[in-house]
Amino acid sequence: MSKAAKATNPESAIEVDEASSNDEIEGEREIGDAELKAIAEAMIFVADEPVSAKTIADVIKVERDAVNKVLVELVAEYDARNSGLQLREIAAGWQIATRPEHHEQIRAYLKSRPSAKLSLASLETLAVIAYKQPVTVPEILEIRGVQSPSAIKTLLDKRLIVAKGRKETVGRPMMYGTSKDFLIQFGLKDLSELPSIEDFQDLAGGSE
Amino acid sequence: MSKAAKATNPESAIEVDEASSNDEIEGEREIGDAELKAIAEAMIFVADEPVSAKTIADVIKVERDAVNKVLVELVAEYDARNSGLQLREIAAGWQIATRPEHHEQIRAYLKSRPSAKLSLASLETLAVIAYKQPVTVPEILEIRGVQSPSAIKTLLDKRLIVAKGRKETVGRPMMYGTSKDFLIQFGLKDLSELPSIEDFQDLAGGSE
Amino acid sequence: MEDTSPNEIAIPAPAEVRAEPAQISVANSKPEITPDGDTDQLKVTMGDFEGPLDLLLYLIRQEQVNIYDIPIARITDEYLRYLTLMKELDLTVAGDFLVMAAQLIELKSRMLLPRDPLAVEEEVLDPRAELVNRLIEHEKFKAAAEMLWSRATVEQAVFKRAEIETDKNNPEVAVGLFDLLRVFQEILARQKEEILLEIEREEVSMAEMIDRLRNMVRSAGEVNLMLFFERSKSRRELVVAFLSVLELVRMSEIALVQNETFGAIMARAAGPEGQAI
Repeated sequence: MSKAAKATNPESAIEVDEASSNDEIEGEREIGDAELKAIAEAMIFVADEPVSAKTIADVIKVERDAVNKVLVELVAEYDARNSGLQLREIAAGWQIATRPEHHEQIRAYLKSRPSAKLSLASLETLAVIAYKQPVTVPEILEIRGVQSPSAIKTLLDKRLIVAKGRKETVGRPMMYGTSKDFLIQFGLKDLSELPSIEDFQDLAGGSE
Repeated sequence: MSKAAKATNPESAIEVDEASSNDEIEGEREIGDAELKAIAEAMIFVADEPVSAKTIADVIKVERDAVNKVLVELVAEYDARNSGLQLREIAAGWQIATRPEHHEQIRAYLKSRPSAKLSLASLETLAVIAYKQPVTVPEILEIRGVQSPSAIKTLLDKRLIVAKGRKETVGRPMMYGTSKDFLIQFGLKDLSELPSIEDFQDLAGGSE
Repeated sequence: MEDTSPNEIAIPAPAEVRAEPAQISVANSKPEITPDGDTDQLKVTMGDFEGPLDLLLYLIRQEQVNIYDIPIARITDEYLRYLTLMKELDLTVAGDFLVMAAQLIELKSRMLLPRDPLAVEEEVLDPRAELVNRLIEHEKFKAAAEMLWSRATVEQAVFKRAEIETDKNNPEVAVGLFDLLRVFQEILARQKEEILLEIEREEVSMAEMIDRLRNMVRSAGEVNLMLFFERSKSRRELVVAFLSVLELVRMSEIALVQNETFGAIMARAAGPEGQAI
């Protein structure tokens, strides 16, 4: 039993399992303005589209006016403390968003994000190259059954693969293999550390 | 280019687009604490995973200590105003999230159910991996006294553990350790936040 | 006890009925022995035994003995009694349980050996020490697992923001080492399937499939279509099988009958009016 977890919120550990339906929540309990404000804020935060005051009122089972009141207060609070975020009402409802004056830094951040992230096409191509290297584009096509020119370019751009000379065959196609960066990104000392099909079969075939 | 941004900081628009390296940037313009705090908050909000203070410092081009300072202030501010949201440190980064005490209303709004929990076998295997990492399958067997291939596969599928190279011993078995997702899903700042395994000694020996 | 699950059976209560039910810390982690209402029987739920160490820890609790001074003979007997019970319940007794049984029996015999009076005090290691250490080590990790469980529970009550505009510009997935292997296997499986399909294409023609079904109906009287379809080695062959059924029905050679709602669909030789005969 974790002390940390208990300290944070002793009740929720038990309650969560019950996953109570809307109806079960007793709307009768008086909800103070502060709590209403907090829940409304949390609800707007998790929503994937603007939330109307009515929706909030319906879920928390309070009057819509009460919700409107705390939302107006919240807007003022966000503004007053020069938050990097704003609570704003747009056509469909309420939404939390960043402020336009920081857009440059935000954009710079979004661009800077290093990504070990790959599209499925790139991932498949990388997997084939990792396990079959050195391998040519026609051979990758043969195995994947799909052309992958842009995937190869992406992988080269991300420095995950490198050219490994030409194959002495018709057309002398370029061969590719994984790079040092590939090893670093995937935390491998060398290629022998790549999990083998056997490693995986041991797991998949195991019964428990 | 937004007018708001231009008014705020006419030069940076050009610099950022060049995605220049740290050295090139003229970090001379003084960014006040209030602005730094606002930008850090906005950046954490848009990020789809926890953001480290270092990342924020690198993007805004300030000292990491300055970022740490405003983040600590921000945490206190969130707490002080009884926000429905919290700023918290998790998986070596910062994240904005709702507070556990409102989970019922949030769940009711999202109409979500708690996701399936891990089986006991998987949890025990995860505990062994978390405390003994990097650890091989035979070593896990030794501690648990049971084979756990399907538990390991489940943990890999859920991205809670990752391969950590091979052990230089007979058969070169794959070693496993916990992932960043593990920290996130269990609400941990880093592995040092796990209670020491010896703390469980009392529970273990205390059968009498 | 009609409504018991396969893991539960009723056994006659032994003389020493223990009043206290087993401690349950995490659901299904321990077998449960509880008096069953007004009958003088015990209901035994085997639960998910996570392995021999779990069973041993359970028995130690059950017998209320000191883990540092385990009466090996008594615990070994109990342990073997449980293995027998598990077998009677038709639960698969994993090899790990049998290995532990062997170790216990060996330990039991070593405990019976007289101590070497000439041995220096320090060299006299308690033969149980290793087992005790393993048990305690194991129990620590069980406690750690519970800690993780409660952390995860709290964490499930915390929500992150929903997807926003910037996420949508970045639909890529984070990739781990095993993703590479998994994806590579999927590609190979896909390739294999295509090759199989190629081979099948040359093998079973529509005419051959019709003949096959016709012969089966003729020789067996009726054919369970589900079984007929299951013989198909590929998706394409399945389609051919399905089409050949339709074709024979169209030609009034067979009729399809179903003896009960949702029951198996059978193909039978059809009479002149297309009725089953």
